[in-house]
Amino acid sequence: MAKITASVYTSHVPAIGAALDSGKAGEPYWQKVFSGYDYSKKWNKDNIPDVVFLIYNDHANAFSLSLIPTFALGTAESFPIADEGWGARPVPVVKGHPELASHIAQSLIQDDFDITIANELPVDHGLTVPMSLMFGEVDEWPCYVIPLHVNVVQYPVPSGARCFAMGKAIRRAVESFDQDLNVHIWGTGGMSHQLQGARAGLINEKWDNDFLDELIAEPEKLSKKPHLEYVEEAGSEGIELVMWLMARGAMNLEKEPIVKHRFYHVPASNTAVGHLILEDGI
Amino acid sequence: MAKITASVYTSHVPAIGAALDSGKAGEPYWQKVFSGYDYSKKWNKDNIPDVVFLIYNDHANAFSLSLIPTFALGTAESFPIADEGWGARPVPVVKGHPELASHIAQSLIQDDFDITIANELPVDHGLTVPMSLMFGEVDEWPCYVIPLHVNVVQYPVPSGARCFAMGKAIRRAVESFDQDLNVHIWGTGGMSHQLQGARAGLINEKWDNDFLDELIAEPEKLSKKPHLEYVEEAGSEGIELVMWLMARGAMNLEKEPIVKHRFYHVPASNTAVGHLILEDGI
Amino acid sequence: MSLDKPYKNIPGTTIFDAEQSRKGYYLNQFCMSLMSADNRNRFKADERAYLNEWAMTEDQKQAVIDRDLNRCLALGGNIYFLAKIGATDGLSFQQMAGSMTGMTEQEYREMMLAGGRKPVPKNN
Amino acid sequence: MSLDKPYKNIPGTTIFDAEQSRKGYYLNQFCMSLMSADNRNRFKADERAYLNEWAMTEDQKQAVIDRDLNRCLALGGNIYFLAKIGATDGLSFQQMAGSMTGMTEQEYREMMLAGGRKPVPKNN
Ligand SMILES: [Fe+3]
Ligand SMILES: [Fe+3]
Repeated sequence: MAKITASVYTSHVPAIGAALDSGKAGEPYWQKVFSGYDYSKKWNKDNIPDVVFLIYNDHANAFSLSLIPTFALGTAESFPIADEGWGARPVPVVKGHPELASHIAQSLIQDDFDITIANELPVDHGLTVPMSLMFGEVDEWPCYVIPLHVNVVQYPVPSGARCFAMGKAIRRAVESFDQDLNVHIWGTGGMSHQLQGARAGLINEKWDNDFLDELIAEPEKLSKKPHLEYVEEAGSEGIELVMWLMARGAMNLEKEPIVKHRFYHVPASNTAVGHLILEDGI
Repeated sequence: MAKITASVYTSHVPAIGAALDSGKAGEPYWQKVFSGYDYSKKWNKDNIPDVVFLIYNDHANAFSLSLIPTFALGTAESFPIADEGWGARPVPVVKGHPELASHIAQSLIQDDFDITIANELPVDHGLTVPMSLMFGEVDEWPCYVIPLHVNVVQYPVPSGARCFAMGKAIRRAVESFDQDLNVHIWGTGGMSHQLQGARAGLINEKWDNDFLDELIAEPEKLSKKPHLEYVEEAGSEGIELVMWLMARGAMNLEKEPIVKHRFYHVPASNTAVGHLILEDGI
Repeated sequence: MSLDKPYKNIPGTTIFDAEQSRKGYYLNQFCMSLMSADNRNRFKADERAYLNEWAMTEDQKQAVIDRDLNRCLALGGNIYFLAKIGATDGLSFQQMAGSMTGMTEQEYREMMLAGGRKPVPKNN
Repeated sequence: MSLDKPYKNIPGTTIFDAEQSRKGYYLNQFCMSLMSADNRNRFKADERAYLNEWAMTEDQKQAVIDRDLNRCLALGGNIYFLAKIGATDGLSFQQMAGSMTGMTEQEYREMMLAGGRKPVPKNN
């Protein structure tokens, strides 16, 4: 039986990818960001999953306005790296797990989640930056990845409660797969940031840290937070945090999770960087 | 306030379009099919809607296997006629209602239906054949159309119960739109047919007519019919009938509907043709 | 993989699920390419050469060349995609469907006129 | 149209909803076209000529030429799409975001280093 054993949460700021790819990772500005992931790389070495179920959002790279899926699950063999306008990031191609992905897709649709199945999905910084942060600079990614894109670009985006419920459904789906696989689930995006308008640069450190506290201790309650609060308090792009609720919903909700790591830092470019590693409580 | 006042159900056999477009509509074989829609054309003249919300499925024309949305709602100004391989049908371009469509999309997503929004959507026989049957050969369609594509090509397809629930949500959405619009909702596809394998040509007249009876009288119960029964009894393509449940769910479920018209005929090409017009009970 | 797939046991019927879809991915995407007149012409001019442009298995290519739709279905083809081959050949959907049943075109047409293939009663 | 849109009242913030999306459709699809190097070069060679290929309003075209991102937002642009213009110009996301705030690049950078723009307390 496949099992979800841990969840990872992290911002996916594009400038982090740019810093890595242009050799600026050693600069003090960026060192402060990367230092928060030193533990994570070690933890990964000791806990390497077979598959990462990676929740992120595309940023107008795979999806334009022609077609806007609320949830798009990648069931392909592999996912190319998108050229976002600055050239494709020089990272390895992402290898999928079509069997498990299709199984999860089937289970989700039968569970009344109306997902879109994606067999051609170039992945952008939303997916590759978390991988670089967690695995470092590698010639090949150490595991398979199942990407799930969530629309957080055009309103309305799915609610926190919907994402949380879908997380639970993902757990059920994984547990009904009959191969022994260790699966980690990652929620990415956030924390507070606003990239547009006169209010660009908004950072709400208190709100972010309250969010982290509640995500750990009271996720069900947190999932009911209305969109408007995210936007008002955490900036227009802070809404990405609903994706963290999906990963949290896929954990064992009967037990308190084990907090293996917590990190918060301002700034990376326009954004507050938050990061958590939770293992299922035993 | 916008209102759904009537629902229409009809098969959408491609050969019907081909017969019309190649001038064969007068042949006795096809006359038997078209005769079932004489009343419907008259009824339409007296009840012309402002907007038709048209539920259909694309047949590998707008959507390949690259991206498979479970539900795709068209919010564009207009929808071109697809070339399905035989050339595009010579019918007018379909005009959308972006304002109402976007309103419905917003409402559905906030109601936990994870739809895909489609702004570029070439429409195939699944949509245009019902329009030709209901409106005849015209230079311009007499109303706006909001297309909703349902995946019934790759399993799993959404359940009857999910489609029925979405119908209810569509009614709520329409009723919260603040322009006075008369909206009809059409469910298309079916009835029994199988286009593939040694069992191609399957027709189950009794099952079809029981379906029509139950759709009128006990739709909630009918919505619980499992997929497997559709496939076993009504053929692998009979599964399209789940789309009829969506239209039925959008009717007033407090009152018995008024059956304005009912028609059943075998064959049109490989398929049993079924057709119903229901008005909301008063 | 482990969710129930009871639809696997319906005689004369292949359900196009994720497993079939994966198997037939390039076969179906090849079919989809026939929606453009240019591609239809290139395919007709040299079927083998055109098929070789696609990451299809040899079995799939041969089944297309043989117009063996039942074999195409078994190899992951979906009927709505395969219909593009029929469209390229100028066949109707009825001719295509009939070709999978082992009946002649005339026999199939007559069966449909007489009310179609009768369902097998459930409890026997 | 009639569902509540309370997010319309957040200062300095434009929420990209269906209404904005409709308004900015071609503006955003134009931006998307800049993901190909060919198109970037054609745009750079003659911005006006390239923009004239798109069904954009004159206001939208002018806002692009002026690199007035706030105006682009008001006219239906979405920031992730507009970022492709910045990429074409060789700007970072921080430079683009800063350009909308009325601050200099240096001021904005320093504000971020000092912890970012402080939220306005809710009850005052
Ligand atoms: Fe993001
Ligand atoms: Fe159909």
